[in-house]
Amino acid sequence: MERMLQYTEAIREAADQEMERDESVLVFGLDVDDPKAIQGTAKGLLSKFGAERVFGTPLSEDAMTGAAIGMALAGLRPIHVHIRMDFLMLAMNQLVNVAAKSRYMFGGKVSIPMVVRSMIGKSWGQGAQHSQGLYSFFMHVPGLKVAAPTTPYDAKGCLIAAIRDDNPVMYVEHRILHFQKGPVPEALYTVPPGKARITAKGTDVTLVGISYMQVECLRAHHYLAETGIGAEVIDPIWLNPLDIETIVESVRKTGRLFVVDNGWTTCGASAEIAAQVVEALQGVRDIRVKRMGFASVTCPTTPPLEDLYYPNARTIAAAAHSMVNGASKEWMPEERKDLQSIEFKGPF
Amino acid sequence: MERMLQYTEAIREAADQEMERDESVLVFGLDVDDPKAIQGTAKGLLSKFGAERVFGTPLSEDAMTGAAIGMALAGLRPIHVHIRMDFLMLAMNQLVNVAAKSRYMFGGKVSIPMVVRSMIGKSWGQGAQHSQGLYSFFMHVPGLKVAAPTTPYDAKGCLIAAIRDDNPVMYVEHRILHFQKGPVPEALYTVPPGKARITAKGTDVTLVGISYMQVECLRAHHYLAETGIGAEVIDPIWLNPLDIETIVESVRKTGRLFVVDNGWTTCGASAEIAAQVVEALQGVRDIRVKRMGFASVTCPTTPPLEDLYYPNARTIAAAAHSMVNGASKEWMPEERKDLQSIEFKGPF
Amino acid sequence: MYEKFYRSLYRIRRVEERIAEVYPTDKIKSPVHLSIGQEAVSVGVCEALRPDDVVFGTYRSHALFLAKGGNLKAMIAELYGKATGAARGKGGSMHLIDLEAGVLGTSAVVGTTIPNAVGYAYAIKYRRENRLVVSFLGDGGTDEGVFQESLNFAALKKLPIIFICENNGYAIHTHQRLRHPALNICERARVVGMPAERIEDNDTIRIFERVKNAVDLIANGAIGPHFLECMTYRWKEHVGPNEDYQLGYRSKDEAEPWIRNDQVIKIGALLGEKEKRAIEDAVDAEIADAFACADADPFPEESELFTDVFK
Amino acid sequence: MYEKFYRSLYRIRRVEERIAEVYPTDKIKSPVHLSIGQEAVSVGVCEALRPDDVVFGTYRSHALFLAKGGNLKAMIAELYGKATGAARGKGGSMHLIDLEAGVLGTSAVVGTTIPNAVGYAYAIKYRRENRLVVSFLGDGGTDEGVFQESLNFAALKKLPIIFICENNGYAIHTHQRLRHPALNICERARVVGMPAERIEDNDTIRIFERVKNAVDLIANGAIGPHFLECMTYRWKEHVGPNEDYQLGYRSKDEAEPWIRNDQVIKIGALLGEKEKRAIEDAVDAEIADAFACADADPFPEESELFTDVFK
Ligand SMILES: Cc1ncc(C[n+]2csc(CCOP(=O)(O)OP(=O)(O)O)c2C)c(N)n1
Ligand SMILES: Cc1ncc(C[n+]2csc(CCOP(=O)(O)OP(=O)(O)O)c2C)c(N)n1
Ligand SMILES: [Mg+2]
Ligand SMILES: [Mg+2]
Repeated sequence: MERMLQYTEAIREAADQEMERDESVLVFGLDVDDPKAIQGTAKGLLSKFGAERVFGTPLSEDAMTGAAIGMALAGLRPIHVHIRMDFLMLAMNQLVNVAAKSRYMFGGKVSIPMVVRSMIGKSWGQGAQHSQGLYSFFMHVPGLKVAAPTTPYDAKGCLIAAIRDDNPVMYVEHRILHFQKGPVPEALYTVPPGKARITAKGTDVTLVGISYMQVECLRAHHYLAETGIGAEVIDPIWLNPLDIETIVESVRKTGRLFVVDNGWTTCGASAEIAAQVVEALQGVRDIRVKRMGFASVTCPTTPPLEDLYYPNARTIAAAAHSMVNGASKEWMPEERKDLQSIEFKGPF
Repeated sequence: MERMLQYTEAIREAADQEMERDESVLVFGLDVDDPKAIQGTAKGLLSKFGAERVFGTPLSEDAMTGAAIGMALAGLRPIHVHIRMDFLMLAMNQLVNVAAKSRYMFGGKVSIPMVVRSMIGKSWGQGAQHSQGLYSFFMHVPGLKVAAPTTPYDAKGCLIAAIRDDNPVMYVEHRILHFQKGPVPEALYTVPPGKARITAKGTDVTLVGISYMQVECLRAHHYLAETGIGAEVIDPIWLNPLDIETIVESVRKTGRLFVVDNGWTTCGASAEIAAQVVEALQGVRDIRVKRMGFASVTCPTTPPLEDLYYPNARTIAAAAHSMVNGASKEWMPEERKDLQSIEFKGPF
Repeated sequence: MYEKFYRSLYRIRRVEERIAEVYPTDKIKSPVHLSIGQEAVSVGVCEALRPDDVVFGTYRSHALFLAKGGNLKAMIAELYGKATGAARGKGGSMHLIDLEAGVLGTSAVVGTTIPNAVGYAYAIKYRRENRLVVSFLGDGGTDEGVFQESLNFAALKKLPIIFICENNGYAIHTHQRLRHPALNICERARVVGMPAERIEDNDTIRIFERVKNAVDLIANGAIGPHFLECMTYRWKEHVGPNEDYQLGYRSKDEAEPWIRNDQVIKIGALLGEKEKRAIEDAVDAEIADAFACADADPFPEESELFTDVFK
Repeated sequence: MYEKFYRSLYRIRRVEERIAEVYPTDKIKSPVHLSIGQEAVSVGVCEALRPDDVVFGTYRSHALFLAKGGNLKAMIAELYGKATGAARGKGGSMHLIDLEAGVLGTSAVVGTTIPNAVGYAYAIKYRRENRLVVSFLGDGGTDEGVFQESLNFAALKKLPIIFICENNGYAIHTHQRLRHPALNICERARVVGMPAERIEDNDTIRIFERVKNAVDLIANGAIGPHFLECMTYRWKEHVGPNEDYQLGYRSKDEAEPWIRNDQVIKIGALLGEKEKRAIEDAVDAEIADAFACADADPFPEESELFTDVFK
């Protein structure tokens, strides 16, 4: 029988096994060594590997990111952990101006094998500054790889691939995905950069769901099935390098691209995917394109507005339905218990 | 006769006149008060308005951006100047997490009337860390306006509009545009957010040129005219709010959208414009879409590679030509003296 | 004076205890960082301020908000996500604001309001106004580079600002000892030439007096920033309504002296029993009313999702 | 010892003078931040280092690169944008590197290499290697928050690193006086418990001795970071080959004592005339050769535009 693990446990195991395998791997960041160990993703690592390899830091995101780069220059493979992606805004100078550029601007003389883990928050009033999915920034800048695994299987495989990669990898987690359970082999394996996965088959519309929105897209697939619409769902897994071919092939078949992102649409991952698919299929076949993401506002904390702020399975299904059947045929599925979102309960 | 001013002088005049008009306007940032006065854009302001209203700062981009926000909260209208856009990576936390969000997350109780001026560098080996056009970051985040004027006229009008705007405005300059001369009225006027300009008429292809690439697009228009191709050139001027209607209307006519950006294409302004135009015209007419921007690499310093890194009038014209006439008919215009780029001479 | 102090201390304590009681009902779908045990700092500081002085705080600012005179109903409604909230339900517990009371805003990203406060102080000086800014920060906030940058600029420009470092020993579960080579936050202020002092005992009156002294100095034109490190202690978990001694990162023993020095009790003891009771009754009624209102108030309309991105 | 010092000082001076001479021909299409006048710091420090010690620097690092043993031909070729350059022509003057010589990289954004150096030092300690890192920074670099964050962490973890603040008084045209309330950079290091000293006179030998002392302390296991502020002076403009006294932000008078104390002349005077001449001749020939090679070397192939984004 397949071994089932929670997403957080898959991350923990990947780090644990890689640290066992390779002395140059270390984990640090605010609170990785505290009793909560970043939702358990770093649990037990301190006692197993010691305080030189697993350590909490002062609140100094800028310097600690710079330090991670310095460690990588010296041949270590640091995993730098941030409990919120929002906090990476303090580290942008080192990420964009140094990590992404060092190899190129030094003519290939160095490489920066570092992993930056960060989490996207959602719900329970996390609000303006604890909920952003800002990975399009990292997609924009050449020299950074970006992984956004959605299943425990991919969480483990992407993290191992990221650790072994000789380049800086931004590893994007989502607080709600942390609760996902799924099959995870005990053995070491990688989910390598640049390969997307078709997670549900269909011929009417291609749903690309990024990060947590992958889960909502899979739920939307079920809602849509009720109306006879076959949605092909794709999980890009890696946003850079991006496996655009798999998406293009699907849209070549379905004629409809619907990208649902876990971030804002403007200059976001959904804009890029839409543009690339159009570029690839123009003159080949007439297609329809749609994007959905966070509402173009700051994330509000009050639940009724927050509900509207995020796409969900039903709003996704409704939009896909009108792509297929025309906007005139309005339809919104009744909420199904088995397809409800996990309700995250605070404090945080 | 029309009064001709250089771009830098247009900026200086806008600040000068607004400071005269409104005591709450002040200018600060590294080196605004030094003998070079940011390429002359702040020249004379110190002696006219005094050191409390015009001051250099320590090298503390993060805190000084936070301070600008604090001044704006108190009702001042600070203009914070950065000699390179790359340095804004040190200020991302305050820009993205505070400036963009304050009004919304405080339920409309406050506003942040601040202007952030920053310059994009080009050529003479400015390289990896002095050449980035990172404005798509600011387009991505709700709550920030973005202006990227290309003419002296717009430089003045946008800066005045930005100063008077009650929201944070990212005002994007380009080092090469600083040398542009053009007609600039002495009177105060605004070039308000959200209105693009058609800078050359044509019916065969729509060229959207952003920031400095607007200049290259206008040159490309001339090259293309030699082959009988009419390129309609559009300058968005403001990237947020973006006047997509003007672009859509043009593409509705030409059937071809070609966005040339002064930044990377992935998740960039060109991706967004392409996606929005496709969304607007799908099912209305079949169109062709193309994007061009910095090569997807870090900016190299050596001239031969740097030349390849940037789009220019001839490569733009060649690409537009093949959009119109098919890729089989390859064409590259002979360089024309009158359409050559300004050669920037260092040291910087 | 003691009545005012007591009223403020008791009110803050009771509001937060009430939040902790309500929390399990999930009516407050907002992270709450309680100040229980630390009230003396906010009260001591704010009692020394004038109405038009302004404060900036952190995500742990219920106490500051109330001590500075922030609207209680608006605060509770905000926690409940209601349209009547201080931020119309869009900000939650971590983004409190009350412009009339001079609460200029709080932030969920550590250290971010420090330079905002400095900029505000610049505006005050620029306009020759006779008021000042107080910037509240945690010991964790001093780790961030922006702290040093902000203090340097405030000192360079001799701005009318007081920095209050509420040192409760911990950033979440990590003691200052594990983040700083030396426990000398005041030195980090003195290095830019700023007068700095440390108040060891979480004593409301001493805090009040020392802040009053700084306010007077600034008001009398002996301008320039001041720095106070107020040692204090958080009784509850970092975020949420419970205690957390079971986690093992700190011991109940460590907390004991702080709890014995409970300022609500100490200052209360300076009042007559009747006087005290009258204050408590009035405050209890006010709090009950605030929670009832918050409960009854409407959520924002759907259309509010799109308002207030831009002015 | 003096021969080595002189050779290094003279070589750096002559290389930069040659750069300034060539500059008007536009063969060097790269901004150049010359160290002329400041060579003593790089030479004094690097002579005290062991070959496997490593250095990180700023955009003003010609002197550091050469003093640490970086390849001269590769440096000049880099300035010329040639494929034989230290960074294959992709980095220019501001991004010099020579891994064999232990020059780990320089950066155009002020302050950025400080934490990189700290991270490298962490790796050295982690691996129990007996070597150390030197982080070069300007006085302007100390303004950035990352400076304080980096020093705090280096001290907290007792890392084998020496910080060299090359204080030439100015960040571009802005004196330290206009950026710091007090001229006490060493205090900013001491605040995290780091031993710090200031060397006033730009004296190569004193700098050498003090760094040697710190290197020995670290090597002998009296581990922990050290900080040195080396007062020095830039003779030329901030960027470019010329002087800039006409700009008015500083006077030639201010420069005079520094120029009188020219270390190239002073250390040269310690040698015999013949000895000195022999060194100069050899260096001159080496430099002539380096510039000739750079001139003759090929530019990178077009295909190189796309290489080395990722490994
Ligand atoms: C920049 C940043 N980094 C990390 C966090 C996560 N975080 C939230 S509170 C906190 C501890 C802050 O400690 P302190 O400043 O002492 O305030 P206290 O909670 O003790 O009142 C941390 C690390 C954050 N919110 N912002
Ligand atoms: C973060 C950042 N801000 C501003 C600049 C622009 N700039 C380039 S050099 C410089 C001055 C730095 O002074 P210092 O550190 O003393 O070095 P020096 O040039 O004197 O060697 C400034 C402000 C920059 N490169 N990086
Ligand atoms: Mg604390
Ligand atoms: Mg300097």
